[in-house]
Amino acid sequence: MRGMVVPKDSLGELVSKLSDRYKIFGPKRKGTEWIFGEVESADEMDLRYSTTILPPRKFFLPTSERLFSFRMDGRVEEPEEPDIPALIFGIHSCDLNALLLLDAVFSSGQFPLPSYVKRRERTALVALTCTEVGDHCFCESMGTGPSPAGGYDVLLTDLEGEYLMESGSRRGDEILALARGREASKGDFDRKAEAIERAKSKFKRRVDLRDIDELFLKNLDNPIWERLGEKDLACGLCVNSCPTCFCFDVRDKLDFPMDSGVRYKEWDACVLLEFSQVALGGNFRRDRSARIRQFIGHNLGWGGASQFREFRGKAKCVGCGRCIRYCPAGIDLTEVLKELRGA
Amino acid sequence: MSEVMEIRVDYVARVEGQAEILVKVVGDRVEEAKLAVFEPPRFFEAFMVGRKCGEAHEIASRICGICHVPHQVAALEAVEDGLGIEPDEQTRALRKLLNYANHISSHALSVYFLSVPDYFGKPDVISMASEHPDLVRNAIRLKKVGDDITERFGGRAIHPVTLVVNGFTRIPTKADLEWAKKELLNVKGFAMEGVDFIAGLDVPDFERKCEHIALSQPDQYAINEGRLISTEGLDIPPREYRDHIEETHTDYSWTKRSIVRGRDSFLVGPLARVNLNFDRLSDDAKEAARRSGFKPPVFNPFMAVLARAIELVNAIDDSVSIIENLKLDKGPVREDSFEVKAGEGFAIVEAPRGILYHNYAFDARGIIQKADVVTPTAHNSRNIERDLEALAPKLRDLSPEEAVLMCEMLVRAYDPCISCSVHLLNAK
Amino acid sequence: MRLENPYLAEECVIKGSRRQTPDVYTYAISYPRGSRRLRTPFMPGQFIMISVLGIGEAPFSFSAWDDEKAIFETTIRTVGNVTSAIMRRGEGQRIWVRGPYGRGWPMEEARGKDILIVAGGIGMAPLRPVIEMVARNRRSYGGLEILYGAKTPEDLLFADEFDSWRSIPGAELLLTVDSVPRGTKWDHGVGVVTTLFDKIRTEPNDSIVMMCGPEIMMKFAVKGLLAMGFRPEDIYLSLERRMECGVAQCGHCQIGPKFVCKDGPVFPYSELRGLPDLLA
Amino acid sequence: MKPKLAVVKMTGCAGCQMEVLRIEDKLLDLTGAVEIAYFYMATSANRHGPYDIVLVEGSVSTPRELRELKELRDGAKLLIALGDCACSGCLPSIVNWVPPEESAKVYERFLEIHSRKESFQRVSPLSAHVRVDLELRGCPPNRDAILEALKGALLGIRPFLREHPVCVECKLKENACLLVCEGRPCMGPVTAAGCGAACPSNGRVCEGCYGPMSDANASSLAEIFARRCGLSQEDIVRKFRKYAGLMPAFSKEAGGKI
Ligand SMILES: Cc1cc2nc3c(=O)[nH]c(=O)nc-3n(C[C@H](O)[C@H](O)[C@H](O)COP(=O)(O)OP(=O)(O)OC[C@H]3O[C@@H](n4cnc5c(N)ncnc54)[C@H](O)[C@@H]3O)c2cc1C
Ligand code: SF4
Ligand code: SF4
Ligand code: SF4
Repeated sequence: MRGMVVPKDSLGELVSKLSDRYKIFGPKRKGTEWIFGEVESADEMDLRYSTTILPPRKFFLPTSERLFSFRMDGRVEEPEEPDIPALIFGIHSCDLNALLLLDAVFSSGQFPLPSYVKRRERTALVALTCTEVGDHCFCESMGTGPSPAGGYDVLLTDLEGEYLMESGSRRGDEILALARGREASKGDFDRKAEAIERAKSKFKRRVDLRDIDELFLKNLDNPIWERLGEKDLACGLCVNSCPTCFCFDVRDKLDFPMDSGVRYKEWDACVLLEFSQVALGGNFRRDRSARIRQFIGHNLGWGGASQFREFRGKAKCVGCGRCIRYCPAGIDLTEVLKELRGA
Repeated sequence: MSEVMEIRVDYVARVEGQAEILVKVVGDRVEEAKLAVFEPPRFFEAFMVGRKCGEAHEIASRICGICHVPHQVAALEAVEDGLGIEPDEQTRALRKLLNYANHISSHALSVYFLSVPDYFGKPDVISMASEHPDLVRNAIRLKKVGDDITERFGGRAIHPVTLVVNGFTRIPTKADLEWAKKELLNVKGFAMEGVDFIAGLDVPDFERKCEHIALSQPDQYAINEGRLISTEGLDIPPREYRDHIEETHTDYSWTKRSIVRGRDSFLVGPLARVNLNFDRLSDDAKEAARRSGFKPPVFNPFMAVLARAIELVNAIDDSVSIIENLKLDKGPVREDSFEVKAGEGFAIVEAPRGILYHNYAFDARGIIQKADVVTPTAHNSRNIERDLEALAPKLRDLSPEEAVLMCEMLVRAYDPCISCSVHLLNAK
Repeated sequence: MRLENPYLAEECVIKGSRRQTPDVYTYAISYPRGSRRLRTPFMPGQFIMISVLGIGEAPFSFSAWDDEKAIFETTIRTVGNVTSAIMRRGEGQRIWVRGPYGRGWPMEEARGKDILIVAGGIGMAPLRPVIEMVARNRRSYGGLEILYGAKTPEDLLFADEFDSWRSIPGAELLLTVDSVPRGTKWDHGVGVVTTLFDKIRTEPNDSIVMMCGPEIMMKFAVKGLLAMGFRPEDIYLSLERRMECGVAQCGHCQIGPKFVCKDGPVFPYSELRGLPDLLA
Repeated sequence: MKPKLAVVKMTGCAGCQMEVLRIEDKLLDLTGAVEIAYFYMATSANRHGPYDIVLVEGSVSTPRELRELKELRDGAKLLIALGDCACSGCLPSIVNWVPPEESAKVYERFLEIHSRKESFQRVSPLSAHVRVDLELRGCPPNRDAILEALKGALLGIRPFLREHPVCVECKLKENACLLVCEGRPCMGPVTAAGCGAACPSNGRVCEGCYGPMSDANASSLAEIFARRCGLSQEDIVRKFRKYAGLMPAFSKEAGGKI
């Protein structure tokens, strides 16, 4: 294992070197919250952020994306190659693992999505071990944090005053080569392990995943779904902030004067009424209770993970807690799970 | 035997709202000269009672989809007056910028889309496009600049959303300001040419001296604040409005009509503003006006079209100087970040069509107990009829079509906003 | 390596259309000979995504195909934007197609076994190629029993082919309708499709059921068949769900862990049992 | 032959028509595809009906409008309600809760005028009287939606309009939620999208100007307003009795049917 230890105040220098090669995105303040946004220097970033409003999937599956454009005479044009190489700085372990799940949907299998694959290839990921734990986090239970086991180019761990930098790829080696610091020692890795242990002891939420698929399938008629359906606003905040939700719609849009147009996709959410609507007003999940059951069931139970055999996580959910943090109605999937278990 | 001439326009086109014109001349006597509004009333002042004072401007905005910004500004100022809130420089500057944007959009629409086609014998601006492509394209651009500024600064082009009591929920960025300045300067040239172009139109030769009323401020062209002055010596603060101006009803129109107490009807709008505040116009506007032969005071109501063209130049210039002087040192405020208390407030704002009066009284919880709104078109409606009366005898020399057109052109020169005018409440 | 954009469709031409019922037409569509994907062998029960540029895309089953002529047929009920745009496009006009996608009918598993087909309304469309395949490979399959129900006699698809279906050796066709308008001649059953169940001759052992129709019909049919001794793993249903992609990405067609587009649209009942949002 | 388009005004503020005019850069393209046969605010060349595509701004508040609406409906292939006034009554629908005597006070000689120019002193959406083929919500509806509707009309399809909540657009713009993060009473969760989350993106709570979304859970939001934002019962009624209090989805929270 190769690693370096760099002083915290050298981060600015590293970021400015990296910005010659990459367009850099990092966690920035937005009101009371944070977003991943473009940064020019290290001090625009707030690496002590809890979670961002939208997860990093927005970079790989943009909220709205052209699949191709066409002219009415049948000529079709594919979108250009995605833009210059990018680097996402400070991605948390949960969000990183979420990308690994999305990989199983969009870059493997029979029909990989070229734009996704290219964006993933061209984007360097500098991950961050979480040494602090947010009120809504439960990544530990999901096996996705607080420190990632892989999938990053570089992993940063805050060792108070300095960062341990580990490389996870060739690209990571190159990034490390730009850093100014010393070779990491065994002692440094021990400090990292301690930091992780300390973080683990701070989790306020834990979920019990034993026999989770069966638990949900057994409880399809549990009255809890009715109750949640009454509270649920079907506003979609949970799905749209979820790092692993990947559903989208495909639509056509014609330009005036209607001789050309685009086919594009846009994020959609299973909690919305229109999601399961078919012709003549048919709908397979008309009731809010069925839709909230789908959201929670797909995230925790009935094989959200097993749907994509390549993905080795325990469930679709990575425990980032966004859906809990952002639900106006206070719906909390960890509490739902507890209730299903009769606790 | 006396000859009878009758003019009936049962739905005046190219004005906002629904109104008819009725003129009847028997011999030398004008028997009837009416602008009858059949646009239904919407009872705004009735249903604003019981709402919160912080909502007044949002609701008032829906009185008119063309002059929504001045309605919002007037309501905000009146509510702030009642709450004892003195808005800061920046807020006042941004409001003025937005009101100017509204004037630009509305004037561009009125001059080029609604009035100009008459002088070319066309039914609308679209049918002018093939013969005058540049004029039409530029007119559209000019209007769009006004709309776009409102959209960018106000969050929406029509019924903007960022204006609230004591500030804005979003403060424009430096980039927004630079963008706006560039956009404004882009259309400046056309606005200047526009003055010459309008001055070159064959405007009917007609004059009727009447009282002109407008807001006025000593150091700037007044649109959002100031005292009410007139060509007959009126000079009052907004809260004394009701002491001097009264409204009457007729049985044939939903619009109420105003007169100066003890005097007669009066004219408000661009012509009144330019007449009364000529000196405070921007240098280029003044220069363009002089070149066009506009010598205040002008008492030909048809010349309001030219006054609008002059005001377009002024609005652009003044907006640019507001932008250049803005420091943006005050942050955004929430829609509810003010303390409520009982009070009553008054405000007068210049909408594109003239002065707009708002007055609210609310209780200690800030719930509106009384609302009183008088719009420019209500101010003008009696005066339009007086003009029609004076114009009518001259119409006999014209063909019936020309006579009808002349009446319509007169009404269009006032650019009445009829939706605005049909929800008046006499405050009691 | 250059990845192919799975959403790009191929330009195809409508060769002709036949009216089946007042709102259902069968379209013959020819695809380009050098076609990239459309040349992959079709399986009965699979589906394709058809689009009209500027209007949108929707999933449809094959109702027949002919590889030699590079033509396939699809039978479409006009219900909304895409379907009515297809209907308005006449012969010789272009549409865009991608696929085929999904898991079709268990033609391999059915070899040597009796086949019982249960269809309701437009649900006959994806089953028609099964009948043709059995007819063409008569000796590979056992008995063929077809139960078909529709709203009224007018709503039965492929009525002009019923005689040739009946003439397939060992084949049986039983028809029923919900109601018969006055004046219409009708010498078959009246009632929902399950009312035909006591006439079923197919033995539950060593047979395969293939079913497609409204979900509520399938719910009751499955119940009846289970009661008659058919095994859940021998009853195959074709499901319909909202689909925006056809390639297991858009998420719309999920039923629990299953994607209807990828794992289906044809499923043995044994795989569906106990899943959410099913069989309304 | 080009389909005939009419833009008709009933009881409204003309803001929706102004939004139609805001498609100015496409207006010339549009006139290539449709004949603008009736648009009083923009032209004096207005033809008699029937018209193929009718956009109606404003609500119904007089017998005269009701007669006109029925006539337009009879002749129209497509009747489109343009904006909140036409779809739900908009802000002026608040007057429906005001006793007629009160609103009559607006006019001193109300009855006298009434004999000539009648008013119901109530507003109602078009759909209360005739079949409406498409509703363009919003005060005013966004010009993009107006264009989509016109394109749909020309193509013979149902245009895509956002019936999901404002929150969806708000989140796609990555706004920090005002309701959750600041405890402010935002109507976004029950309001139909289409505005691009204009208000929350500009630091202001949604006031609900697009009316109820397809699956509005008004009672749950009302409860959240009371619990999380500290709104009084009266305030909650005012929130729902605003742009669309007449709509069934809001009517209970708006203080009941009237
Ligand atoms: C696997 C499969 C096979 C099908 N085979 C046939 C067939 O052979 N013949 C036939 O007539 N119909 C078939 N359908 C149903 C057909 O897809 C719908 O009738 C069609 O999508 C309606 O589209 P529309 O644009 O006309 O309707 P609209 O109501 O205008 O729908 C707009 C959009 O909603 C989506 N949508 C609506 N209904 C459905 C639906 N039922 N399934 C999936 N997406 C939908 C589509 O994306 C469509 O573009 C099949 C559906 C599936 C899932
Ligand atoms: S919906 Fe709004 S913009 Fe349209 S007419 Fe009514 S008040 Fe005006
Ligand atoms: S701010 Fe309002 S619209 Fe936006 S997400 Fe929150 S509740 Fe929804
Ligand atoms: S956010 Fe709400 S109030 Fe604001 S424009 Fe959109 S729908 Fe209207």
